[in-house]
Amino acid sequence: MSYLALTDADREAMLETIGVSSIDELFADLPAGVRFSRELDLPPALTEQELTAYFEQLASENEPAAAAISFLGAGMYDHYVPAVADAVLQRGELLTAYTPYQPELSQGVLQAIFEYQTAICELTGMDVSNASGYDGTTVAADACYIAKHATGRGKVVVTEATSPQVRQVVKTYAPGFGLEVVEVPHRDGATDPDELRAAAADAACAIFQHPNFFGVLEPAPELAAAAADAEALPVAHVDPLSLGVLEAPGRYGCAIAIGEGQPAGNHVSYGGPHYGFLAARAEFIRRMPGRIVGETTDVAGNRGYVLTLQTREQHIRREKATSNITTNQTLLSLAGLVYLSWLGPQGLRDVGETCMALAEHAKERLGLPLVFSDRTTFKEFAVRVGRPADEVVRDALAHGVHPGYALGRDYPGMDDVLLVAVTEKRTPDDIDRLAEVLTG
Amino acid sequence: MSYLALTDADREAMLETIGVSSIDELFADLPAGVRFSRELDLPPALTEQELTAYFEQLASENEPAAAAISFLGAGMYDHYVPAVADAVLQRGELLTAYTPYQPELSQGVLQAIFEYQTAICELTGMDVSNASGYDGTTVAADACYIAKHATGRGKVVVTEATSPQVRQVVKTYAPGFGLEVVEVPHRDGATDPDELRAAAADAACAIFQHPNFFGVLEPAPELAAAAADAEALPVAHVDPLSLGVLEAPGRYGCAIAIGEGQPAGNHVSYGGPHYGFLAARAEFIRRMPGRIVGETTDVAGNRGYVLTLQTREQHIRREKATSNITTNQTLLSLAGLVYLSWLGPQGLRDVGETCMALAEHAKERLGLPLVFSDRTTFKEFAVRVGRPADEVVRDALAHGVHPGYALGRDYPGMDDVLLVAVTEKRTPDDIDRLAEVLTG
Amino acid sequence: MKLIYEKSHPGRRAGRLLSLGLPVPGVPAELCRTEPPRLPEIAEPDLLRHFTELSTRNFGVDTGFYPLGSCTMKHNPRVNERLAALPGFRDLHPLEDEDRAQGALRLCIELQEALAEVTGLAAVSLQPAAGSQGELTGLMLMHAYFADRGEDERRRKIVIPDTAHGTNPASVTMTGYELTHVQTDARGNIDVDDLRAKVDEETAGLMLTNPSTLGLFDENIEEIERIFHGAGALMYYDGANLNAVCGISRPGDMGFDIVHINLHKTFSQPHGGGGPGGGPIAVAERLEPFLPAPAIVRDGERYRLDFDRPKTIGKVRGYYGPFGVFVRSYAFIRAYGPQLREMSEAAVLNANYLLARLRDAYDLPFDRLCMHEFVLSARGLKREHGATAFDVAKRLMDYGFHPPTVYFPLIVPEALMIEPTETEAKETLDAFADAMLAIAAEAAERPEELHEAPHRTPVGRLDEVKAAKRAIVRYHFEEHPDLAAEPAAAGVESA
Amino acid sequence: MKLIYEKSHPGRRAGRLLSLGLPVPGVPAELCRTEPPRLPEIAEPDLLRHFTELSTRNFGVDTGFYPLGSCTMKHNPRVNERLAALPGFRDLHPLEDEDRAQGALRLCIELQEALAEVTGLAAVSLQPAAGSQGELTGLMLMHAYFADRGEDERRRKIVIPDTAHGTNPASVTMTGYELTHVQTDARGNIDVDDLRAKVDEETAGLMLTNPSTLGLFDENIEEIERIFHGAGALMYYDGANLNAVCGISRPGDMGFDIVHINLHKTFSQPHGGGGPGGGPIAVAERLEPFLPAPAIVRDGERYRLDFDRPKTIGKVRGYYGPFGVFVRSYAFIRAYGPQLREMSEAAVLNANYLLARLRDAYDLPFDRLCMHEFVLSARGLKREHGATAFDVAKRLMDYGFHPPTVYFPLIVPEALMIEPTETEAKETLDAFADAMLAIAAEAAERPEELHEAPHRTPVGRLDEVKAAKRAIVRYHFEEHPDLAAEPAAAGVESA
Ligand SMILES: Cc1ncc(COP(=O)(O)O)c(C=O)c1O
Ligand SMILES: Cc1ncc(COP(=O)(O)O)c(C=O)c1O
Repeated sequence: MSYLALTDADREAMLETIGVSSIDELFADLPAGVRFSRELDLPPALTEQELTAYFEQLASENEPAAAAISFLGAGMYDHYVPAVADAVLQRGELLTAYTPYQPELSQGVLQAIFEYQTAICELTGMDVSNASGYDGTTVAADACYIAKHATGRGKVVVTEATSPQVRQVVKTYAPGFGLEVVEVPHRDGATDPDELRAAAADAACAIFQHPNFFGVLEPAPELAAAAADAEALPVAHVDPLSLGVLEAPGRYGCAIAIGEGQPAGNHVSYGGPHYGFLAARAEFIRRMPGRIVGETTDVAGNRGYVLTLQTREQHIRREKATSNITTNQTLLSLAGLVYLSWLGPQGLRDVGETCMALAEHAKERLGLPLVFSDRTTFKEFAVRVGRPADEVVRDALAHGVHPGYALGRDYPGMDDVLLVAVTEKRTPDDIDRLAEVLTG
Repeated sequence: MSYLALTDADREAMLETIGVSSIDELFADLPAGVRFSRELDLPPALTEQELTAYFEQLASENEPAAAAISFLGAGMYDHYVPAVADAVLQRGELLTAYTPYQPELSQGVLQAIFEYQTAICELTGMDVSNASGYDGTTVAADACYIAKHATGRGKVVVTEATSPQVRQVVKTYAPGFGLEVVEVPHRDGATDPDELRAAAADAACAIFQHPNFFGVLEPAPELAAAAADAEALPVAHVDPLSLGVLEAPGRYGCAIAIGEGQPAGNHVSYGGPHYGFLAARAEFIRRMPGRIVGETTDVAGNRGYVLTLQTREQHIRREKATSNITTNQTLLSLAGLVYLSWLGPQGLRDVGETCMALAEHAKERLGLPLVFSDRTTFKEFAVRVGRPADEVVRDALAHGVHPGYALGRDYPGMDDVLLVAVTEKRTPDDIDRLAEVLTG
Repeated sequence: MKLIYEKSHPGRRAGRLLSLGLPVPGVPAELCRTEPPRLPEIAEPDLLRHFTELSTRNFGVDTGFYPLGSCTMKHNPRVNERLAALPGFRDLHPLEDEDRAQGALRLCIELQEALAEVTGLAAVSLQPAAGSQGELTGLMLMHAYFADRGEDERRRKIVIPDTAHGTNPASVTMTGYELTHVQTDARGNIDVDDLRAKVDEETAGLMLTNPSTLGLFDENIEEIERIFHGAGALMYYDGANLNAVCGISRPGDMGFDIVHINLHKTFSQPHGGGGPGGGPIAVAERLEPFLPAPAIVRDGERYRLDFDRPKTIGKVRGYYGPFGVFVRSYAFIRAYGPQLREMSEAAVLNANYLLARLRDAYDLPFDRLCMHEFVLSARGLKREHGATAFDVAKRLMDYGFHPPTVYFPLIVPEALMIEPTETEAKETLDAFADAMLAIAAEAAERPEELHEAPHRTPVGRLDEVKAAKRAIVRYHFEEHPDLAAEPAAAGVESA
Repeated sequence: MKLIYEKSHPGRRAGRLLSLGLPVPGVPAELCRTEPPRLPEIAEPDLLRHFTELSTRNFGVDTGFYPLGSCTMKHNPRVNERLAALPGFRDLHPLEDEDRAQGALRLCIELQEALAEVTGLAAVSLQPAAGSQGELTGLMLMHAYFADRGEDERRRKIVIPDTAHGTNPASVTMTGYELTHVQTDARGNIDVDDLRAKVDEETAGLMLTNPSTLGLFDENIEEIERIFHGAGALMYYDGANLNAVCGISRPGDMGFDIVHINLHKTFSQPHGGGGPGGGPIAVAERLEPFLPAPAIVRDGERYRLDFDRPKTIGKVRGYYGPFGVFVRSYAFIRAYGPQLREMSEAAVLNANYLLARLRDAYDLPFDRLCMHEFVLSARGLKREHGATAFDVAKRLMDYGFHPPTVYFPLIVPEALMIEPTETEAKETLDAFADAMLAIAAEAAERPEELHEAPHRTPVGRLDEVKAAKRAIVRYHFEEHPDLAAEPAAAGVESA
């Protein structure tokens, strides 16, 4: 195999040093009953050239975003990823390093994570961020675990207008945490603070997505206040690209801010890998799950960075750890850092405003009935298409346009509703084309 | 502009330090008559996202090799380029460095060139190689310039079976060198040593391609001997990928070996950039054009590498230099080094044998009349298609196959001849498909 | 070096957007951003230099030998990066119509089938994002399985050996189970007598790494299987060490019911300085109905997502798992094919060779042949010269090597856990062995060399106690403290 | 570090080929390879590490400030790399049917048009591979043009100023012309009186870099134009310094008939450690018929190659030029559009700022505002402290900067030719200026610091004389000499 370096001569010499006469002898400790006697039933080994041909074949059996003008979002978005982000991720010293357990050889990754944590704190208005969670769904479960231990309460509240992916994952984790999950229905596309307040009574936390799954701006400050009234931790699930335009959750009373990092610097990649971010107020720092990088100095007084507060973690605290996570999504969060640094504060605002402007333009251009007509939306909106939305999708695809997501898949009674996402990569021409296909 | 760092504040401060009040003042030395008063008539600036969209559009208006099963070669070949070669070329420290004038900061590039020179010497059986020439055509002109000064003669010989691209470039350069160019016709696809000997009388050098443009193996040792008899320098133009199978030119009396490096590690890229290699016997070392890296030691006795024998070069020798070249093709020759190291001696042989075997298989499978039926060929061969070959190409393309090169473009009387190239990337299935399209 | 925020200048930027001149809709005042986030303001040239410089201050497998035990730091083929970046994979939306994602679904299914074959189990879910999440998922499956049989109330206990990785007990707690600890015997196997006494009808299952974190294959595995299955309990295989046994011994054949696979270890997904990873789980037939939804299934010539899974535990992660990781790991598997066995054989050969070269200079807690990794102890060096495993690790950096894992597993004092992987050449192993021997000698002659190590790294030994005490976990701009001005903390805590 | 050949082990390899089991045809014995080439035998993991380590021993623009005069070492945007790698460009065969290469041909034509606009000339050929080849091509055009007018026999002389880059005279010789040298006046312009005396009916043309290699714009350019065109001669513009004047002054408007453009300088093709480059030439109407064939032309909506060029000088390079370079440079041009002027303004501002900060510490041969670069002299340092330009250059490395170009142009003793380019930030310029000032101070206080520099590089000052004397230009395997065992040579020759 081309990935192996040992020659027959090497093998001979090594076996001799070890003092055995064959490689089989090295496996002497394996009971006969558990030895695998036949050859693995796998397709024959491929050369790099064959590998390339086969995978190019598989890739060609998919229709990437570019294959159609795509307005599909619903949680994963076709935002522009700058070349510099991809280039940085291919630097071997970063790409092929493990978690930075040995700080003196890992200052590059450690400083990058510290810079990432700073960026997330700045975006969310929080005091502390971890080095990343798996994705935008599992960080919601993480938030519940923090809240459970912080409040000792046995229930969590999630708004129905929060991404179905997120709600499903929370429900999967909750029993193990000893938590019950309560959903608060949306009213005309947004959440009613009073309903949330009522539901949040003796809840550990209340999670709401903002902008929510329908693209609608929630009355976020009121929702946070309502949760706080019930002494449940207010948790906002936010789109990082909205935070140049929308207020930082930390500024309207949230205890924890979480979100899916993909829109900021990651390719959609059929759903992963991406990064989930999780930031909180200082009081929760010792309950944070996962890696956290802290600043310190070396023996000579030089500034340096290390993994810190490790007594929270599984490798020290074991069954009392704040989480079991070890491997996280550092490389993807690095892409996030590069992307956010590439944009800067003004660029972040520009992206948000461009998406909003294009989405608003699309609403008008389409002229289809808006499902939540008197709500403000960010980059996504729901329209009625007068017949089953999945049929509309299929027909539009035949014309080279992916018009969006059929909401009926997650929300009963919305079979005729299409969720249309408009990123800065869509042009007014694209929108005209969408209008032709949907209405023309 | 996103590539510029200066802010307005920076500009102010800098102008003040300079002691001028505006940027215009910096151009005070320009006579009014030569100032450009209007705005450049160029399309408006594009953002990176727009740039990507526009160039993807342009790229989509081409049909790359993969768009058809391609048997097109004739000088540029669709060989497999390993991922590791592309990855190494994207290392910023190598990609964005200039010619290594300052060796202490350039050991990476210098050692790589030294390793490349060694690989070229090993392939060709020569004593010295330069750091690269522009491509496989200009190195032929370089060889003529060496030969002219080495022999003082006023004429060069090139075989007609040498690539038309190479011959054209030699003819363009020759007058400036004070050289006349004589071509030796091919006989049934190969060159007659006696004809070459006769033509080479008082010639500075005799250049022959082997395998030649028709893919045919020349009687290389005899051609070299014939040139030597006439005291003309024998110059072989070789395919690097043939040298695992075919003898090294240095072993059969050539004074100089040259070639196009593209097949070894470069993508076809519509004809460039690639690297031309040029290697010679030791006696010509001080006549070599271009950069040469040599080994030395530093003040502490550590091994190191530097640009050497610079007294040959234009920046020192000026009008007496052995060449005017400065910028060469280092990055592409680095790809060559990575590729050859990736293959190793056995891999190089395997590539050559695989191409030969597939080409032979294709001859049989096609069953079309071979133009040079009793010649041995390497990876390319000429067949008669019974009607204008360019029509055959057009028709085959309609069936998703590019069957080869219409030789009539360069050789009168060969309008019905197709030059078919078979690399290791073509499969027996591809060949069956070619057969169907051409004969079925 | 400076933080990117310290290089920031108002008004600079790299990325720009086209201004379309379309009206920007108003946002209700109470929702508007009041103060912009202080993201870096930097032009592209300096942006690129910043991250390039950061990379030069980091050590990866591309840099050199990285024998970090339990992490399987093997070569990451660049072709896998090229393949994962193909637009057909990279730009495919997870909610894309199934008919338009057949290649991706097919890749997932072929990977599932390959993992089922390698583990010797019936069904696979690719959803878990990493090994730790595989563990959570596996334990959730145990709940679901026993709930389905009405035994979940009763079976509250999970047995874990004292050699287990910290994620195991943490996962147990996070899924609401209780821990039962079992000891290790004199040969490094699970103490079977201790085990018998602790497994009963309240036991839900076992979590075991085999070969263990000691790098030893448990010789009693068949007896262990009888004990657990005899008690109606399930067996979970922590696949972190699968690199030792591909094609040689299969967890399913050992009797395990649930296995997680760390794609970023055995199957070469680059670890990226901390992730991404992939933690697919393979399970026995009887657990298949409970796997996360959606399942990815074959349907004749077609491939589709099956959401109709009445008994599923639900979703553990968004969509179908880290697809880009699947591309790389499946490419890696296809490059070996049935010769995956050669991969594991080379990994075990390399480990035993290093062990043979080092066994006399360091303490060997369990004197056996090892599998793909082994654990030494610096106990002797510490007792005689005051040189700890931590010192040895730091000193290795001066020799140009990444240190092994230290102080794990916990049952071995001053542990040095060494995993060379299969992709290292003999001369690399020899150079490392020579360094380890030289360091052992230095410990005797000039131990301060070790205490003060490393000497040739971008920064010296770092004060981890100060970091934890001050908890400066973000840049504070104008208010950022100057830690250099503050006294060093109590002394350096071990990693 | 070791050479890759020193890491080679018989039997190792990285790349493998599928064996198809097809018969391999025999090769006539006298043509068969007798001994295999001793290429490296190395597995992929060590192959990748070798080249990664090499890269860490090299300095690029990505590493830091690179003010190498005359080379325009500006930021190389990564998006250009991404675009050049698009399969539609990267895998397109140059002999592909024109209808199947319309995007590539269109790109070439749009680039030609952009270059024509920037240079103010009528027609462009993209064929030359670099500036030097652009020069050859330009001089061949002069021959063809005059031959066409029956003047080629007579017009044998090319005028070149003493500030010219070495390629200029070398190109003159290689095209069979004779050299006429002209001097520089007290302000750094061409000495017009000297020029008048030397230009006559035997003069074929002038080769001039403007701004000159002194970084000065020739104030007499209009008079120069009258002299040459008055004598019926042609004017060639060496475009190496075009970065100074884009959108500000056009060679065509200055009267030049032929211009080469270094795409790897002004238009940001990464220099790759020595290449590739691109050296398109732009010419006036009257020279268009002689341009290399094929021409790339618009034909209504279609783009094609025009081989029917009866007066062409022929081909100077294979196919149509270095296409991949065109992709990068055209992308760079489109990123600026008409704001290319801002690029040149920033380049000139940066240079003048540095000049202002350094003029008191070093000698300034011509006291004028500079354009995009400037030339200082270490004459004073040498006279007073024995510190040469070479010493200053080596010492700069210890401060983390790439040195400027030294000992060029030849008319300035101890020349330091400094070109910051437009992409550097003010604080970078300040840091460099501080270093230059510190070094000037060191020269006075402890000159040995400079003589012994560099101190912080992978290798120390290298013995270039030994390299030239021994001429070890390849690895010799078993017979490779040990140069360390040999005495140092006469002393270090200056670069
Ligand atoms: C033995 C063992 N178990 C579990 C894990 C957790 O796996 P992951 O890091 O993929 O979550 C690891 C690796 O950290 C490990 O070494
Ligand atoms: C002034 C000048 N002229 C000509 C050249 C030659 O250009 P190239 O290196 O592209 O051949 C250079 C660069 O080396 C130069 O600086």
